[in-house]
Amino acid sequence: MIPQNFDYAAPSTIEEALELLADPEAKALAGGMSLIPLMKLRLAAPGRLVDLRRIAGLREIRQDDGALRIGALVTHSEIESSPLVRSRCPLLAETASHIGDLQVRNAGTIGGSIAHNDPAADYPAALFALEAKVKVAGKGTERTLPLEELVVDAMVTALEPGELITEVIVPVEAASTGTSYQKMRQPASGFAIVGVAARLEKSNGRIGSVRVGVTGLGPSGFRARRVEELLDGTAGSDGEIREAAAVVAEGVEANADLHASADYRRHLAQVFTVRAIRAALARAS
Amino acid sequence: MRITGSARIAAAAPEQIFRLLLDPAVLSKCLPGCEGLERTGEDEYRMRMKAVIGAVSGAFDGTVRLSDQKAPQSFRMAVEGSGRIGFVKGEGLLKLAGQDGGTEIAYDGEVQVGGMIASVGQRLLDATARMIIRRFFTRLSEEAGQ
Amino acid sequence: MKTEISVTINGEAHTHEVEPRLLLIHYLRDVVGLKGPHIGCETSICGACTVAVNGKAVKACTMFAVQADGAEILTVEGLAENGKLHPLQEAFWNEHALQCGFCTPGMLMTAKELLQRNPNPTEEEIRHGLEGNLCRCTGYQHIVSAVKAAAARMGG
Amino acid sequence: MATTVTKTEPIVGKGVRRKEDPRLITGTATYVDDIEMPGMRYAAILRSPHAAAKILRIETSAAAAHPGVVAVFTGDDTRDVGPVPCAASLPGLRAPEHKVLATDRVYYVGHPVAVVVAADRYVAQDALDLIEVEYEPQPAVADPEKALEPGAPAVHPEWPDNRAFTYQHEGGDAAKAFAEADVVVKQRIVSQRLIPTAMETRGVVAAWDAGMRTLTLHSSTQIPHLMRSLVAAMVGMPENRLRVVTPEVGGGFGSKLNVYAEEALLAWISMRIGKPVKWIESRRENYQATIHGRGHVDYYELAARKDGTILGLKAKIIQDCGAYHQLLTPAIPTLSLLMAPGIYRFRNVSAEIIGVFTNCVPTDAYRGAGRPEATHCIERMVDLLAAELKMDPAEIRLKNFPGPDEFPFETGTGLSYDSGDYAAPLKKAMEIAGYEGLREEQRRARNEGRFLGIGISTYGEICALGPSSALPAGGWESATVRVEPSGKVTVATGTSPHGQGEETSFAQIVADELGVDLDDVEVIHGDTGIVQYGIGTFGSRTLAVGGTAIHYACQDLKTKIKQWGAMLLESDDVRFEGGACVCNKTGKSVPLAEIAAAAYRALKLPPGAEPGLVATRFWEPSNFTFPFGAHIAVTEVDPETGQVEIKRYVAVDDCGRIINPLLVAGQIHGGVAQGLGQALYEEAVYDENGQLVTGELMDYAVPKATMVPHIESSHTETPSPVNPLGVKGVGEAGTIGCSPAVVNSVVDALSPLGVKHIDMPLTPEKLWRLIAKGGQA
Repeated sequence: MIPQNFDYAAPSTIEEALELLADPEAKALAGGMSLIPLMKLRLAAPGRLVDLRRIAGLREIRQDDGALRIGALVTHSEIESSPLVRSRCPLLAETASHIGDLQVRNAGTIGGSIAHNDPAADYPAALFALEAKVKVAGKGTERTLPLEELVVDAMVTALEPGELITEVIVPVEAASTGTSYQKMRQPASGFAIVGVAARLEKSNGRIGSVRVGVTGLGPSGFRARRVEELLDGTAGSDGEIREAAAVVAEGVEANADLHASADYRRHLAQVFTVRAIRAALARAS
Repeated sequence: MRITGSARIAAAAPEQIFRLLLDPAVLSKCLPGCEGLERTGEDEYRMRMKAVIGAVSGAFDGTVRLSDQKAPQSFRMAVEGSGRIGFVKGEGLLKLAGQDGGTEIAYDGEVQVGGMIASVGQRLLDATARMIIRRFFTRLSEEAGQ
Repeated sequence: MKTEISVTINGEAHTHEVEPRLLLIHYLRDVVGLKGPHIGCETSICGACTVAVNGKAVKACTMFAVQADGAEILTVEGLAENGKLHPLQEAFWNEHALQCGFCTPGMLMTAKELLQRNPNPTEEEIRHGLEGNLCRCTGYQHIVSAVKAAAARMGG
Repeated sequence: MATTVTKTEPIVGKGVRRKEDPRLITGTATYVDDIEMPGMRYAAILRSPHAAAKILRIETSAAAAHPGVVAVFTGDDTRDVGPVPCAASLPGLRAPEHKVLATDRVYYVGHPVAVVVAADRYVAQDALDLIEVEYEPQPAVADPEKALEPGAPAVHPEWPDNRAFTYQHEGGDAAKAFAEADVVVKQRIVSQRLIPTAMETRGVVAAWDAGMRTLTLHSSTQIPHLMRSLVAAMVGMPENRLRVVTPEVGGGFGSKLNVYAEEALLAWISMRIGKPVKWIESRRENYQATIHGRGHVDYYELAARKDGTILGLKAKIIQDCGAYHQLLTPAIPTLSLLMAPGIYRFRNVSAEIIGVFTNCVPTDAYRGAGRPEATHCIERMVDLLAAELKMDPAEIRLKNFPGPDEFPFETGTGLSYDSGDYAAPLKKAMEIAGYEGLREEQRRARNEGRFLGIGISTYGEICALGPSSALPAGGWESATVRVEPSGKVTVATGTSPHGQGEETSFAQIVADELGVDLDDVEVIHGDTGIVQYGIGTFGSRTLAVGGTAIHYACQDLKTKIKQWGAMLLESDDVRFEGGACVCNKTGKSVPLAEIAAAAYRALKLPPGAEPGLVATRFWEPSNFTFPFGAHIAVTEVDPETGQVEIKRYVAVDDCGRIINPLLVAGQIHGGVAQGLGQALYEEAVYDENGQLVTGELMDYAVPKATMVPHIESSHTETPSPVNPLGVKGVGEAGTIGCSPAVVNSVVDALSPLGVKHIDMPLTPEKLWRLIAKGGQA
């Protein structure tokens, strides 16, 4: 299986890259883990690839103003193994370790994954639970928007043509925050049939600051606000967790495919929400 | 693949929506990637489409056929298209009902997908099909509001 | 339009003009003539094409040769040094960790990185680390034993 | 871990490391895609996206005009090539003519329609996109039972009932057995279509030599000699001008026990363009156009007395053949029929096979080929019977085995089981697993509401295929053993091993027989230009039939060696021992190397002898061999998700005498992993329109390292009387034993809900639905 031909450029600055991406036939190449297989099957045939790998600064992870700023070209395995991410935002590191396999994690990037917006990608669960923001550069423009505004529909984002994700911003967690990502893997591809990330705190016997992110269930990842509301302020008993998790799929048009029906996905979303909350609770101090 | 669901368009009554849905100019604006509908017969059109779904893109040539028109309640729509990346063939019933000054559109159809997109796209077929339908009705809603 | 690339493969420098669409695996196999890495799928699942690019195991079927410009590449052919098998190669041989051998070059390259990251892995960690490499012959059990044996030998 | 061997001890029976491995672990082995030839061209094949359609028009001019394209061919060009052969014959078999490229119709998704030949593989792929085909889609049918319904779309319009064949067998008196039975259990059992997924896809390099008027065909195959005969006939050339070379083969599992359209097509193209041409199958093509395995819907009835004694079996086997017959398609379910009674004593069998055409790629041999389906059914039925009678599944099996003194055991399907002690592996497996303790643990788990299951399967299999009467191409195997002038030994085998390790196990046999070092024996295979005619590697036959041919060639050779030794030692009382001829009177000896030198120098010959030291044997076994064993799987089902965890897997297999325990373990592990794939993960899914929707490894779940448990493997060793080595075969055992053990275990786990049967694959969603509905399907 062989891709169609294309022009190639590997600019060394964002400005140059944006200039090249102004061509409507151009497509940005980050890790290529989604794009290259599509090109090999000739389901994608961009006229030009703009390889971002030479752009300095897109590969950095920095801590700044109570947030971690992760360059768009940081790979999943760098996130998985970065001491900074592991200590300051363990949920993201844990989630990264569930993606694909070792080789895919070595090549795939966080920016590429977010821009592709696959409904079964692992990151969205964590990023929604983290209320992540995304920095986007366009020709002469720069904006930072919450992930919720970036994500539009399955495989569709609010990125304008020619725009690039440059940075993903996640909060530095308080040491007392408990987090967990729980997932059922599709056995062939490793994608999430359903994945749920939970993040919470517990003080004086009450749960607070609950955030729950879900992937695989709907057209894109989302924050399960109803679950959060129901759980917030409870003692986190098994019954309370189950009650809250029961609403996770409400109002969501659930995906269906060869590997799981919509009903089953809705059910799994509840199961993995319970598991993620329980695990997060066990880690919260 | 069975595709069923419904969409609500707040701004227009069934009579108007029915008219819009049967207008090739409107249809071609609402179908994502449609590059034009050309009338080839009574309620029959030739369609050219460049579908772009994320990084995936593919050109399709096909036909759209409308039948069993019962204005303003219902009609059937049959779509066929084929291109390098596969083919799609579907037929469904659209039912329109007035609701609070707007229109509730219920659709129920069966879609066959073949070729490359069927053999490698399983994981995303359902999600993308429904995404296309959502975008269709969003645009229809915009048309209706104008 | 061709692009010039320069890479170091198994310690040897190479410069070639390539089409941008040339996949790294085809570059290594058809242009450079290194037939060790294999092609078993086109969707980045099977891992038979695994090589190390700048020390990281990647699937060479899911990378363009132009992306490797300037990189150091190690293939299975470069694992043995001075005619002496790498401990993983020895262990795969001793433990009967291969049958048809088609997946073996990729398996070895992934196992190598696995042991770099975690010199003393548990059975579960080994299995998790090898998820990107399919083997249809061995049922993986002897592969797991071989990685353990190599880890012990390498002083993990 | 491999054993190291000192020179004085026998090597047979030792787990020595493989002679094959150095090239494979260093990346220096040569598979088909590694072959380069000057002037080589590349072929790419356009395949049908429709399951059934008329071809109205094919437009190739744009592709032919594309820069770098050498030629484009369609079915019109290749009408005289082929047909693709089916070697199996059954009374009344309907065999559609199978062209190498479609002409007026296509019958399945992946059906080859046109071929582009170009300067490189990139250009060939580009040109494929420029071919326009106008199809008129026809109704298709992909489900074998639906295909049998009246009014179903006809796969081949000339046979509207879609029946490819029917085949019946009556053994004993099943009607009487059922009339006398206290209890009858019935079940519909599906053995789903599987995709073999050898890690190396198929590939062909064809090279026509215009000067010599010979064609060399490199192909990733299990049967080089049969391929030579069949491809020569397909392209109309004398067999002795075609040479088939099988380089390293990256797995076969039956999928390369075939002759496909592409082999003849590439041969024909190379002759036509006068250049070498290469075709390498993509994974997607491999899924669409290489044979699938299994594809059974079986209806079984088992009759028994209330004490658990099985009296008889009725079986209806519906085999999904696909759109055509490949080499052995109709023969595969006949193996299921033969194996239908399993290893139980009853002899009353009434069985029927219905072969059905569907708009799918043909099914054919896949690891176990017919025996896994049969074993799965009988082992499920025995568990259903045990449940019905509230007996322990181990107890009911032990009650129904023939005893060790009853061999050879004649079955109700006409087989003669060579040797066995069927209770031994079951008892051993129960001991290793701690069966009583497990049942105790299960009682505790059930009290806690957990779904813990214990599943047993006991199996026998038909191996070492086989007497010539049982195979369409001859059931013998050939060997040439040659002591070279230097004393080194070369073995040419007609088998074609591809990962099983016979370069090592054969060398072990020869090293012991001739008293030479393992390193001094070279085993060559897979080249019809240098190896005498042979049959190939499949059906767990390589060691038992091919190894035995080698054994006998060694005996012939030893006779010759002794003649030369006697002459050199000037004695007529010599023995051959430890690699030397020794005079029994004087104790003087002459080593093999000296004997070989004398035999080739040939200044003086022993009476009646010829120069040289070579022996060739073609050996046909008198019967199959019948390995057997018992597997126990302990599983737990997650009640919330339906996911199955394999907590223990115990395999006790009896493959007769063991030549190399390391290789045997490898075969069992790999076999179990494939059986587990069928039980839990794998299924080739065609939608109702005949689209293969598991078209890539992204959707077809071949087990990964995390999905396969640690296997506790052990053995009993009952030699086979069929061959002097006492070996039986082990290539398919793991697969055959595994799937019923796992399914029986999961059914056992869910039995408190009233679950009696579940069809494979046991996906989490399927199990979750059962649990959610309290056991109701």
